[in-house]
Amino acid sequence: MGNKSVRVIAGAMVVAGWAGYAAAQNASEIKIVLPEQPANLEPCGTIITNVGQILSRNVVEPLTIIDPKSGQPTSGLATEWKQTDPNTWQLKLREGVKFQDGAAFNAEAVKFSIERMTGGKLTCSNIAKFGNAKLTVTPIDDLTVEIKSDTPQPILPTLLSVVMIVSPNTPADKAVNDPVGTGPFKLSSFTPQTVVLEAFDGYWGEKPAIARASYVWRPESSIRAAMVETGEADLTPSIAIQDATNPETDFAYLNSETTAIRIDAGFAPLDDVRIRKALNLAIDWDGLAQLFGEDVQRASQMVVTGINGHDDKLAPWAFDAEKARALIAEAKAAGVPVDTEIELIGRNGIYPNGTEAMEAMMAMWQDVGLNVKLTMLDVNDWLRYLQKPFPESRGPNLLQMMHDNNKGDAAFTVPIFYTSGGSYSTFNDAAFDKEIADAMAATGEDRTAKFKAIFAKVHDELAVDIPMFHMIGYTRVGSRLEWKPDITTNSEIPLANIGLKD
Amino acid sequence: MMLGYIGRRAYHSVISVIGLLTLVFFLTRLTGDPSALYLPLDSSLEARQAFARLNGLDQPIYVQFFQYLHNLLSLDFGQSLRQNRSAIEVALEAFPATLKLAVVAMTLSIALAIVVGALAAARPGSLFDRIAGLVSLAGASTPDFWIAIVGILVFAVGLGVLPTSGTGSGLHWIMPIFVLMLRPFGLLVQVVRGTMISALASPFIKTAHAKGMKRRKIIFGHALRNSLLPVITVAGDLATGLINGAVVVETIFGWPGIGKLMIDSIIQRDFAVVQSTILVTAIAIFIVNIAIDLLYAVLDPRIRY
Amino acid sequence: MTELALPSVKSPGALRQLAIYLTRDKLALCAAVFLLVLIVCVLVGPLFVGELAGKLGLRQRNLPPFALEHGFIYILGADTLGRPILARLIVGAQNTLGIAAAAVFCSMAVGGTLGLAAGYSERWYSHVILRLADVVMSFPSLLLALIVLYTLGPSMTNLVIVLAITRMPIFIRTARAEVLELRERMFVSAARSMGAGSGRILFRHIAPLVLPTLVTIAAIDFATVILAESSLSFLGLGIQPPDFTWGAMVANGRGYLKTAWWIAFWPGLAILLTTLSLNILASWARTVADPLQRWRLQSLRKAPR
Amino acid sequence: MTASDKPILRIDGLTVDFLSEGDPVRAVDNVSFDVCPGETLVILGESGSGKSVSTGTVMGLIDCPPGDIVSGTLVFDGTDLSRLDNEGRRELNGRRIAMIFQDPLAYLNPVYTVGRQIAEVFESHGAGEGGAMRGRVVRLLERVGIPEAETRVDYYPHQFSGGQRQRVMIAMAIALEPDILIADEPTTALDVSVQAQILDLLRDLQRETGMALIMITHDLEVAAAMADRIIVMNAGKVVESGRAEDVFTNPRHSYTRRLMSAVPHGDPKKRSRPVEQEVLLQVADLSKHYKLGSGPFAPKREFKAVDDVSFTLRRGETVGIVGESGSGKSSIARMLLRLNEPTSGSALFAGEDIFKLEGRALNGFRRKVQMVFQDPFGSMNPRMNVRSIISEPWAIHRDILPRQRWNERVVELLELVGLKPEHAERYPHQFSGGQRQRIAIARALASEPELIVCDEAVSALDVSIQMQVIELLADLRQRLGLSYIFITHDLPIVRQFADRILVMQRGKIVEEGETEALFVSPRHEYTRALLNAVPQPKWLQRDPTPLAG
Repeated sequence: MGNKSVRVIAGAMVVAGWAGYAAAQNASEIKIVLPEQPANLEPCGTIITNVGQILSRNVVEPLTIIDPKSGQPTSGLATEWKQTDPNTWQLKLREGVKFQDGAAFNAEAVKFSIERMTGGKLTCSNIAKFGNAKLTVTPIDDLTVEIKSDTPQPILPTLLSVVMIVSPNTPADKAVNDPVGTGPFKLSSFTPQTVVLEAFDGYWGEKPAIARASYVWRPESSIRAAMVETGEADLTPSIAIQDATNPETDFAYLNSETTAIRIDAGFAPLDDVRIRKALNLAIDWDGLAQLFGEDVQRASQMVVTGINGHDDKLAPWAFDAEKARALIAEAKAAGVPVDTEIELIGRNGIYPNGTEAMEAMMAMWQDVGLNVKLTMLDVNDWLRYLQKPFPESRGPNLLQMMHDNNKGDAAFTVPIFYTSGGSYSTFNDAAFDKEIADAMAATGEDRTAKFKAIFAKVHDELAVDIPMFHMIGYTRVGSRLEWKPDITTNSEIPLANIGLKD
Repeated sequence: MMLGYIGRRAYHSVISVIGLLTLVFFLTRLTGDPSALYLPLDSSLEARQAFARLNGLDQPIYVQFFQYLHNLLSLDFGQSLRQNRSAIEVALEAFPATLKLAVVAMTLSIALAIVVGALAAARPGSLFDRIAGLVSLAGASTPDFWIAIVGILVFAVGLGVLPTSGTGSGLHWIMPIFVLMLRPFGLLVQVVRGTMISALASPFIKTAHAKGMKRRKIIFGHALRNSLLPVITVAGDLATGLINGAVVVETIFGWPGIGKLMIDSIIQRDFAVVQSTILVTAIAIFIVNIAIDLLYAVLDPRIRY
Repeated sequence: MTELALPSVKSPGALRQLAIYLTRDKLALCAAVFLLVLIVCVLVGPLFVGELAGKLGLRQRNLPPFALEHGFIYILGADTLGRPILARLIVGAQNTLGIAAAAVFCSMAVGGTLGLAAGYSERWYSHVILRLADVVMSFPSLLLALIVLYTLGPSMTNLVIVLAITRMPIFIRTARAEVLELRERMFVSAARSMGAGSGRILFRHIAPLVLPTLVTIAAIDFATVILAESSLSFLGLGIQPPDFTWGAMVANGRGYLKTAWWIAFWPGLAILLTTLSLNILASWARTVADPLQRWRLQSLRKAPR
Repeated sequence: MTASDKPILRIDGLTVDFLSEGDPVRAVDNVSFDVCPGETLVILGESGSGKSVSTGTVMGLIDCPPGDIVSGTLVFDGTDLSRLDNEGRRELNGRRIAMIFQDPLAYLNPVYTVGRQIAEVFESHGAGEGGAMRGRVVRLLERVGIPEAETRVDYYPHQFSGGQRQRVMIAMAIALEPDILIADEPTTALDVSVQAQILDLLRDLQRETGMALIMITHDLEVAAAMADRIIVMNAGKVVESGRAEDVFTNPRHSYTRRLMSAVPHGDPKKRSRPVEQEVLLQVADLSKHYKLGSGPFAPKREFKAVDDVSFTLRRGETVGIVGESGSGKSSIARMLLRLNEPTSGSALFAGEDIFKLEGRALNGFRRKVQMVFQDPFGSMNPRMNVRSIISEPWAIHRDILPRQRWNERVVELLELVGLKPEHAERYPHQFSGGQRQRIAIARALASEPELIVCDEAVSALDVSIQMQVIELLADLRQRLGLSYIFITHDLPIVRQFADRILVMQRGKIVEEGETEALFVSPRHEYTRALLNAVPQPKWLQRDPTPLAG
């Protein structure tokens, strides 16, 4: 009967329906389906994936752009820059750039945008990258600005890749949903169903092949995949591995995300390095890898290759249950309470198959005789464990986490994780803090070397975390598009780089 | 009298709504300070405290509550943290989508259920009766999100006759409506059948036969009309429960409705929006209930308020 | 709700009669048998397959069904971590049915009692109870569930509490409606004229007559609760790993419907069959309870001509 | 026209079974009868005698559990009804054969106006459309004596009184001037005065249209009043048939004789022995007023259910309270048992004011006064077996009887009311009406009361059973020295049982007196009306002048 009823409705609706549905988009118009709805379109929140993927380098442009290969900053709205003293940088701005509302792009506009970010009148996610640095911006001439900071900023140009320049007419004291920037596309509409961008004729650069792009969102990966498969959409930046079944359309890419388990070294038995190493050794890494696809890279540190400071030599822990058991026995002999229950704290939907991974790892650890118990939390509860101040009530615990550093430098990783003050750090070691401080201040080769040393020490001596994998993202790209994802895809999808086959 | 009755109902409902909002307010606040959710993971403690201060989340909860009540009086339902605009605006914007879904689904379910149920009741134990019963019950017994995804894989991907999801053309309606209908339809068929059978056994049906009326007229004229009341009651409850089905349907089919909004905003701890959505749905439900009572009076001359 | 009164099940004769009626309705018989088997599985199954259900087999992830080389336990295939689905179905049944049973029982017990009170007395608390029911009614149950689970954390007990609360109004209202009718019955006046107190009248005279109705509703609600629990799992708030229910299994497997359909299919089927059986039995009970319908289940022998 | 002798309907050897679990139950066994135009045939029988079934088959109405016509022919005007298909049957029903039922409220569709429901008869038989019909319907209503028919045609059934509803049913039945009108207990639910009017109406209509009238009743007076010919049914069989006068004057079959003897006649021996002077109950200025007007249309007004009633009851005395429905007699009973609170007034029971009793005193009083309700089935919890029903008073009043003595006492009581010990384990639905009433009485006796209030205690029972129960009550009165307040709408019954009678009308006592005196020389005209309302046998009525065609 139920089916009959469908037929009935179908019959009734087909007539009305067909036209609207079957009308194919015209050639230069594409539809992109994202996993979730952007909460807002505030240009100052472009480091939030679903905001960045829409706005970044489409509507608004940054001063510098990180080169995915080298991790070095290249020219964006700023064409060149030089460091006049440790705290001061001077930028040359691009000529002949107009905002979509006609306002001119110049030193004042940059000053405005940066002050809007740092003013504290509105919630600005991007500013987090700057830590607590206080910036003062002074226009030298129409196309030159000087940025002064209260602390040395060796990698300011890299940081500037998150500074999105908005039109001076943007309200400075409240977040907006109608951003106006200098990008090749301007916002046409933003409804609960879709965001539509249209090409901006006055764009300074070359005209993109795409004339119109609309974004929709579906939480179910299988449905996103289906939409591209059926031609309802042309591109979805992320689908689950089990949906990436078609080599023609589905591309894997190293997405700069590194998954790991944080060990809370503050509690017995986790305060014992042998146990921490055992935890690393007890996992059947190849088996686990199957959950994330054969292309995932086993991680030995929290940053991916291409990030300044990554140590290619550093070998990850291999699976060795026997050794793990031995270490545990040894620790036990030394009086470590190895039977204490250890809470493994996972987060729902942190990454595809994340929950399965936790279940698997729990099983493996139990297998080597550790009393690990899994608790899955939702984001907000999980955050309480991730960030200081940690909950008082916690006991010995392991925390599922994922770190995304696509900003080219280990500086966005090391301090938060490993300094006593770092908001994720569970241990404090004054000496180690010192090493990190040096690395942060250093530049060039020296800087790289120092960071490598730090990663090596964390891995070999401290073992305060369990790096899992450098994750692979899967995109499905419609047959009529000319596009490949790269490490930056999680934070931006520049429509200008998308070509059309024909 | 009628007005008096409605007034009484309205008064009761206002009480419940206020109770509801209070409940929601404190319950949601118990789910924790959302500041961290709204800032990037590597943001500093200071940044989070600043955020809390900016949005008054650092106040003691009862202060927040009185603030909320005070704002209510001036019809200010608070700001959405997530979408940085008025919460009630967000809720009202999402409501029509769900309303459309619900109305269409309910109307179709009721209509179909009445026809099917009546025909089944006309010949209890017949093949049609058994099949209708089985199918309707099966419909009521399937996990809706499961059938939804299967439906997409079959009809959109496999056969390619329907769009996978989204809104727009009439075809986009078919699957969401169907999924949403399953449960109400299934249960209503049962109710209609049951009430029809007992109605057909009632004395005045004998009279109708004694008058020499045509069977069809007896079934649809006399029996059905008298068995509508319980059907409406159940339909009402189902309608108010439909918001749950809507959540799933909206999530899967990317329908920008209030059900999904509700869930998203509680997951995102966007308290003001949660409260606004609750307010909107509660009022809608209240209107449905009133409408049902009035419908009673229309259908049964013995009922007067 | 239509008035249901199962024939008094005190005497063994009545029980045998019920059994006979059951055999007369093949469908209901199948349902009953299925549920029986299920209950047996729940009681003894875990003893045999308990540890298998948690046993990793990353080398045989998504093993397709009906492949016997890994042993019979893999007859239904393996899930995303290569764990035998059959074993997980059996263990999952324990949680699924356990939660549903507990929730339904609680809401029936509490809701029923409140309903009795609200129906029998005119005092202030009967109004409070009704408003309470209204509040819960106008509170989208999924949302209520989400909020409470966020507040209390998604443990088995909390899940039961939430589901119980969301289903309570129906019991309150039904019980109340029945009491309103029953308390005007002659035998209640008779008891009062003999000097029986409220307590005695309520629990000795009225409650036993309300119970059958509530039980039948409970059977249908059992199905509803199982589905509600699976919807919660779909939204990621059902019971949390490492524990799992059928709903959770469907929810986890839904991503594989296209590549490994069996992961979500079997638990989905289990839910469908269970709820279907319950519904079928419920409607069978309705037939038995209705003196005008019961004859359909009797063997009618005609006199010789 | 006069009663012709050529039968319009002839039924031969009709045998009907009700199918149920196991063997079928024979409802009608080889019944034969016929009826001629203009004639009235009365089928007399008690409940379960199969009288309704036999006519039900004529209309093709047999309800669940399904009936099964085993054998027999039903020839109506030359066509064999048992061979008709549904359509052919439909053609006849309502047009040539019509039927009215016992309980009009149930048999009228509550959600449609009476006008519409009557009009449906015309529509179903293509005998008229829309506007024109309204006129015909109104005329019909006027004919059956509905006042202001022009407006009431748009009223709903619940807005009419019981008698008027039956008139509406009749209007519906005669709409197409059928050849046969089957009336199934048409007046049973009605007050005697109304009953008389309805019977008159039927007689008149029959005289006008010359239709045959088949009347089914358990009531001997009604039967006598209507019948030209009569057949008496018992247990599905016809036990006697013939001209009404013959059957009534010299019944041949034993069952018929028993029925006749059951007709109440003033027999002093059933009255209580000379009563003591001690006053047991002293009711003074008792009033009960109800606030009406919750409805939207009803203006706020006050309804005086009981209006300033006073009477006394001596120990061992039996007072009958007689009145029609709505006269307030039952309200008095409920107040005396403290089921409802009075608006004003007092009632001294053994010197204490009932309405002031509280707590233990009240419980003590409840022991001494018990009630027997009209509907014994409704007054017993269907979930309790007889044992727990009878022993409930002891469960409530712990001090009456120690638990270990309950069982033997239950047996005593069962025997006292003429039931068997093994009945203790059964449930109410397993008993007949008479037996249930005996159980109810046993329960009433359990707490060793001094006064028993019987509210229509026998009205629901068949005449023969009525007598047995009355005799039981009388017998108990002798043995246990009980007092009764006996409330009924049926004068003849109290005549042989009550010492004194109060006649009530609209909440007031209009006449009070010694039973015989009141029957012989009623003073108040309402009392007279009640007495005359008891219908006269047809053969004693002066023969109605037949109308020409």
